[in-house]
Amino acid sequence: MAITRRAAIAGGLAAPFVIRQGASAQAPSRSETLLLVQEYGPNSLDMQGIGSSQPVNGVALNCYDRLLRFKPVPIPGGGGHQVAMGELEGELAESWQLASDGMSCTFKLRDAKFHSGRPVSARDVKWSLDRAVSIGGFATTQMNAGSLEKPEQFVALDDKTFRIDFVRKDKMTMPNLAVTIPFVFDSELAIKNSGGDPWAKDFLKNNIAGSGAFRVESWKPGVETIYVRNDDWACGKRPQLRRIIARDIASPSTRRALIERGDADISYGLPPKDFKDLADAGKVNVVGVPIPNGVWGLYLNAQVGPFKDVRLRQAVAWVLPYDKILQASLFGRGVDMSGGPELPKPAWPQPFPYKTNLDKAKELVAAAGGGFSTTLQFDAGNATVAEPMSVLIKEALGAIGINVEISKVPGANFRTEIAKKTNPMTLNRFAGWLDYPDYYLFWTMHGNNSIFNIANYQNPELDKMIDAARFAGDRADYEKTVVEFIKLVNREVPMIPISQPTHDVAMQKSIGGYQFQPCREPDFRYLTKA
Amino acid sequence: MLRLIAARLKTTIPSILGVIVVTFLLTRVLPGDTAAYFAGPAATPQAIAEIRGKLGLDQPLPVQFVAYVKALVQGDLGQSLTTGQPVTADLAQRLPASAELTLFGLLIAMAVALPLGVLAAVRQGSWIDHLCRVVATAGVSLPVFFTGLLLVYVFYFILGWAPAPLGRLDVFFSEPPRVTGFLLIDSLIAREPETFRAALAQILLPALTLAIFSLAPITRMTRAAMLAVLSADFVRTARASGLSSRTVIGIYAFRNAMLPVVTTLGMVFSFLLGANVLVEKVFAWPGVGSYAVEALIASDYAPIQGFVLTMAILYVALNLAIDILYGVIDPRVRLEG
Amino acid sequence: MNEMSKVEPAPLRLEAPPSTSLWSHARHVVSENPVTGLAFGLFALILFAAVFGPLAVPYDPLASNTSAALKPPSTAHWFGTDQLGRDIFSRVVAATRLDFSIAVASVALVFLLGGLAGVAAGFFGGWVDTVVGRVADTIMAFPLFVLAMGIVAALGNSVTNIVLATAIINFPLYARIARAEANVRREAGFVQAARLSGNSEWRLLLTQIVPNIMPIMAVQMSLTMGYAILNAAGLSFIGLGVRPPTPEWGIMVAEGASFIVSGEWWIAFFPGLALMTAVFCFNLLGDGVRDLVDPQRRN
Amino acid sequence: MTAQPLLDVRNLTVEFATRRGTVRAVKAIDISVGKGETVAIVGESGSGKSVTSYAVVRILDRAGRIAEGTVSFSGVDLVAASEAQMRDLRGREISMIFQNPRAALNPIRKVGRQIEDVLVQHVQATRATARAKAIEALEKVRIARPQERYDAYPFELSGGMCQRVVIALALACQPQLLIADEPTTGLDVTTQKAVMDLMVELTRERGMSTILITHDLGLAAAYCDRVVVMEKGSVVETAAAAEIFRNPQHPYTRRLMQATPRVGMQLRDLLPDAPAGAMAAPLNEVPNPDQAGAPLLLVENLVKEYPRPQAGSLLAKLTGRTEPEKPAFRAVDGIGFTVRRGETLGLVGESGCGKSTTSMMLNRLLDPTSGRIVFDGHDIGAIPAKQFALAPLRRRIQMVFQDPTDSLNPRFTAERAILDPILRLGSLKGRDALRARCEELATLVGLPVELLDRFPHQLSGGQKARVGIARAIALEPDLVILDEPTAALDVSVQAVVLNLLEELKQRLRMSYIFVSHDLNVVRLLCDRVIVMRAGRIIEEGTAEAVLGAPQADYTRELLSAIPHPPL
Repeated sequence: MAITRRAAIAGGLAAPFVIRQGASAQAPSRSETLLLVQEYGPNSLDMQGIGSSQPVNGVALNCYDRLLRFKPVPIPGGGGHQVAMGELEGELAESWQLASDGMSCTFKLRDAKFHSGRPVSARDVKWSLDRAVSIGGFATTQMNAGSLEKPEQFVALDDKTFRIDFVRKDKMTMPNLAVTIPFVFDSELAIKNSGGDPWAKDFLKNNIAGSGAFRVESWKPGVETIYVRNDDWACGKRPQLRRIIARDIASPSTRRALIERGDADISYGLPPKDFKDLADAGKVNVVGVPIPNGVWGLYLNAQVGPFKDVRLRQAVAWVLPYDKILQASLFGRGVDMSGGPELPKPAWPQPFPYKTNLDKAKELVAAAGGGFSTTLQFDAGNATVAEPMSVLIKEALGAIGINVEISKVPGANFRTEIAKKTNPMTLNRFAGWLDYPDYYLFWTMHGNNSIFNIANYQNPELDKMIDAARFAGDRADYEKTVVEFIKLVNREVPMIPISQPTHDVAMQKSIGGYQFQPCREPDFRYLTKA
Repeated sequence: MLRLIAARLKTTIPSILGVIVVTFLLTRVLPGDTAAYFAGPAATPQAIAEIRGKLGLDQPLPVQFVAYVKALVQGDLGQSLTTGQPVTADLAQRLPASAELTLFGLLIAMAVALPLGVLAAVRQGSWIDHLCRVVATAGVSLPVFFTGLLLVYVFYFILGWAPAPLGRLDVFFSEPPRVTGFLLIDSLIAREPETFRAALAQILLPALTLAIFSLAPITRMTRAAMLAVLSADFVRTARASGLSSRTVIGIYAFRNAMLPVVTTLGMVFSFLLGANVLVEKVFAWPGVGSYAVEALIASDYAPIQGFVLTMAILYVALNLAIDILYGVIDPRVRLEG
Repeated sequence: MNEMSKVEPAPLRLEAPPSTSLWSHARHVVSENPVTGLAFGLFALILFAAVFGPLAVPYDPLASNTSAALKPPSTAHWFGTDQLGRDIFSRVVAATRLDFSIAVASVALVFLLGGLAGVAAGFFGGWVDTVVGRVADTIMAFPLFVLAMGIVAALGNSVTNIVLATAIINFPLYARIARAEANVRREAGFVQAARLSGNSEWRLLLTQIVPNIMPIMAVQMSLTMGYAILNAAGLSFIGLGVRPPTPEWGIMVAEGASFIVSGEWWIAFFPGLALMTAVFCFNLLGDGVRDLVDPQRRN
Repeated sequence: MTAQPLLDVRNLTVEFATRRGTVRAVKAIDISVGKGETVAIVGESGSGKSVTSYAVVRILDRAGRIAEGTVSFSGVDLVAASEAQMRDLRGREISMIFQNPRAALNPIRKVGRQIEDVLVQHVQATRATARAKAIEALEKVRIARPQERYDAYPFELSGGMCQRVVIALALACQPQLLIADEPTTGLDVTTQKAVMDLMVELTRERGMSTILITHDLGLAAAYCDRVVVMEKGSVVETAAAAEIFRNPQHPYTRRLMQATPRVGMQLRDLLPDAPAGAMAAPLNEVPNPDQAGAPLLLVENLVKEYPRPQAGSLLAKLTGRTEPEKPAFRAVDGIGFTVRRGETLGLVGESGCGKSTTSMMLNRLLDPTSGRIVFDGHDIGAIPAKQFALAPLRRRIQMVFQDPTDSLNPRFTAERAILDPILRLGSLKGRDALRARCEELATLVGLPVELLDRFPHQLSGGQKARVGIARAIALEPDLVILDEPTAALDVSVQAVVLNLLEELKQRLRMSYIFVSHDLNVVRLLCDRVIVMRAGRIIEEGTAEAVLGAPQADYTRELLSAIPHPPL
């Protein structure tokens, strides 16, 4: 009796699996539906809102339009497109004209319609940009980075004409209009539902009021987001995909398995090892773009602790196992940042002149007074890459008498920890949206001591050069300054660049039209499925 | 019986209050500055302070606590910063998923463990007994996340029998109209056998993972209880009266042995709710466990408090249900109460 | 020897049961139940690995060798190598000491906290009982693993805090068992007799009650050891474990987990196997200890 | 006896597989039971009497097996019968009754249903007719309102009532043979009489055969036709009941009979003739209580109340109803008596009469609700029990407990247990002095000195009782309370222990309060007797007066319920 019952259970177990395969085959819309798996999804639909998570950029990108967008250029190794930072094209703007004094820009809007059916007007653009500079938090900070600082700068001339007045000449103003912050809301819809809040924060957090290529059909925070195509999109070629399902799958193994077995079309955010394996196996396409203006670096505190002594910072730079890290931690999915030329190029990031040289490092440590113990921290959220990296660093530093204790800081705490600026060594990856060396150094080494100046590096000479470069009008001047300040940080090494990581995406062979965006979120508008 | 329930409720009030206070304090001790975290990467100290004020985190602890309790009384558990939704809504959305998984897991475990425990007790000392013990113990010795990964690897990745571990329902099915929130039940109510099969296929592996984990305590308890009962005088009387072994074991022994087993079910359930957290993470199950873990990592107080409180209430409710069940089985409790 | 012999000759003799040494009893328990024998054998192995493991391993468990990374099991590396080319066998063996220590420390702690609180509650009753009961109820109302997560997250992830968290979540279990055992013995004949002998209540607790519930607690401790290891592993899995690069089974499984799907199964498998074996051993040992200390089985 | 007995056991040998090898619990015994005959199997613990009965119906536990012999029942060989055949016989042809009737019934099944189960199993009824038949069965065992009792659970019935249900269950299918294994052990003597009378009446009525398994010779003699005496797995003697008491053949039977307390005996008569060892002291000397002078213990108006659980307090609060306060339960209801120096006072009564509560208050382990306990001029009732442990008078009042096993700490050696009071309250110091004192005490109670290093589980019941006594007298107290000190012992051991107690009392000039339900024992040991019922004193007087010519009806009822072996 027991056996027959067990057999019955076994039958019951197997049955749903068998039948399911028939069920999935019958789905007719599969070729127009894209299944994307990512680690976690948006926590809001409003990228301008406070506390929005990284994936909200994707919502902003696909469901809203901006005045301008970055121009796609082919990825050198093939596989899709990335963007050219200096080259912009119109999104909502049909055309734009820089004033002759270079202190304003006038935009002519397309005949675009919001999802509500209402035409997009300059008033909507003004309300949206006003909102971005006023709402506070990250959105406002990002706007300020491009010298977009106050509502008075934005002028709606008529329904279809819009002007931005500059407060100063800033080469980042125009590119900053193409990032995922200054997107355009349906201001009437928003105000109507605002419940008295001038910026309709609650409404926009949970609802899309845009004109973008996609609408959000369903959003289950932490579970999935379903996008459907807006057939009336006016700002570009109509996307091929009708429906996008973005599922949140925390486990990277599962994400890998899904893409490998063909159940998912696109998988984001896998560990480098998986991208390498998938690329090697060749069953799916892996497209990797070295993240512009992104680098894994070891920050050495220049104000507190042992690394005040520049010799020790240099010693560390001479002893890091760059190649081992690239192979064992990033599995080759990155660009080595060691062994660069003595004379830098006007580019960022670029290899520093250091490479693994134990004798040199020992000499420097001896000169600085010998070995000691210290701690190395990193964000637990980055553990997949940072943990092996830190273990290798610990081992390497052990060889020159520096004993390292590794501290894995939970994500929630990491920002607090780096804000303290007391930890001697921090391993972190920082990437700037706007691909300019001065932009990167402004955030990470400038004396204004932003939270990302983890090394707490203070050098008025460097500050002067960075500021000069930011607002430099002349290209030659600019490049000269850049080379100068890179030479300085080469010498001073408050941050030792280790690798420029690759931003990888794994896709089925049937998927085409991959477009890399600086916000690193998937751009559905260009994607195709065979 | 009513009296019993009332008395039980009375004793649980202090522990619920304790849970509220402890959770509140614990979440406030959590490292990480929520304001800094949500102010975004490039925030200035002023921006952080502004957000801190907005979240009420600049108030002294007692003030924050009073505000929290006030909101709680009105059924407001606050807002999750990670999902951006009210915690109540999030929990309502996700709780059925966790409950369905845990209960289904428990059901599988019981379906296997009870006969196994009875068999082990009836054949005490035989190879079946030893096998039961080894199998059950091996199950509880496996870390749930490891079991989950292995099952996914074997059944999904290698054999391809199981569907992709993508949550509660295959992507190309739509959820049945929500009645109970349990997909297995809702799909039956809606008469959608295909959806039912799809949901069943999704839930099997995670539920199995949980079941493997909870097999041991239930088997162990069943075996021990059966052994105790089988050596009891009334079983001897039943045997001496010539009752068939089916009646003796099934009606006389088993029902009596169920009494201690039922009480351990509460323990096992609490145990499973903990294990759930890890299983949900592995199987991308949209339940409250994974929700709580993510909130914890993000120092997001409100969901943690809401989650813990919900679990505490659930636990109390479950224990109450067990007391009632106990009363149904045992007339001594029912009549003397 | 024979008590009646003084009074009268043979037939009405009442023999005292012959005394049984612990050793011969243990031999009997093992021979009667081979599974228990297996558990004791495994325990000896674990103990050996914990004490001598770090000295006996073929490789430095911390030394990386990226040129030999991710190698499958071979004669050179019995359990293969991990992402950084470290020898997994050496790491698994070296981890025994830490995992074993975590288990022992947390169990000892919870025995001291929960066991004594429970004994006092069961023996004295009254407000002590109420307070201990309330504390236990409150802890029980938490989903235990989540509580452990919360504690470690709040206090920081160090071995000490993992031990503390594990001890706290086991508190209700110990308190309840100890309470129940102390409560049934509170009015036992030998306790009353000791009262008549002029023992104060505290002395009664320590000399009469505590030694007598030790066997039951020993069983529980053995079972909890396994749970403590699992708990630490679970915490490691969600990133709240001990610090890298310290070898610890839970972390090694968590690290290896992402490699299972890509076919490097050995990275997670062997630490997982070690973890399972240890927990398995402690659980079976619990049964064995129960058989050993159960006086009914003794005679 | 008929030529063809109903049950014929020949050469039956039962073996148990234990860790020390195979043990023969029953050794080649022959027993036969004729139709309509009532046979008693008598023996002390470990004699194999119960195992024999289990072997007959083949319900031995897994370790036991019938090694040899035949059991023929109405011509059917039960040893060779299949399990299915046996199942069919059990309950229908051969029924059994066990001791502890409440435990013998399924606690969570209605008693009526349990009877039905048997009826249906043996096709004596269908589910449809079963209820009526079950009620009929209940009626037959004289259960009042059987219709209602059908739906009762065992916990709702008294012990005697439960045993009636068990009898109803056993007799439901009209079996030919009833095996009653200590059916009244644990029941009060009056209940015992009622149950036994009923059982005998019903079996006689139906012409059934009965096997009564008991340790109580009196019971066997009073109710049985024939007696089989077993010792250590062997039958030592079989004879007609009247015959065996008049003229016991086997020495064991003789000793057993001698050790059984009866009317008209002296304490010393319980023991075999040959005096030996510590027992050599003259015991025939009549106890000589100090008649004059102040009493050692004076008890006045002693009351112990237990609050009744307040039912539904929360519900009452919720509904606003207040239930009338229930009066507290009075376990001891205003009793008073005295104990003189050198006297033994018997405290007698059935379970629940308050005798144990009284003894707990007297030895100051329990606080009285009101009343006075004056010990040697000190009002010790006023000292809270918790503090009395440390009071100087503690050493002068000691106690011997009912269960020698339960009263010894399993973790203490015999020596440690005996020395415990000396270590706490005594003045003796130094390892050697303590050991010497311990050996002295051991010798005094007849405990071999070499056993002092053993733990309780390594000692026999009698030895444990001696340890308990040695502990009680270690401080040479003035008053020792003996709470059923021999209830857990076999009669032969009881005989020795009672004599030991008497001897110690005289040697150490102690007073005893002897708490017991066994009137025959009380008669032997006590100077004066108090009979208690429901917390009150029913009768008080010298032992001869109370037990010889009782005044109260209740005392008479108690006395008449004792089964007496014919003399």
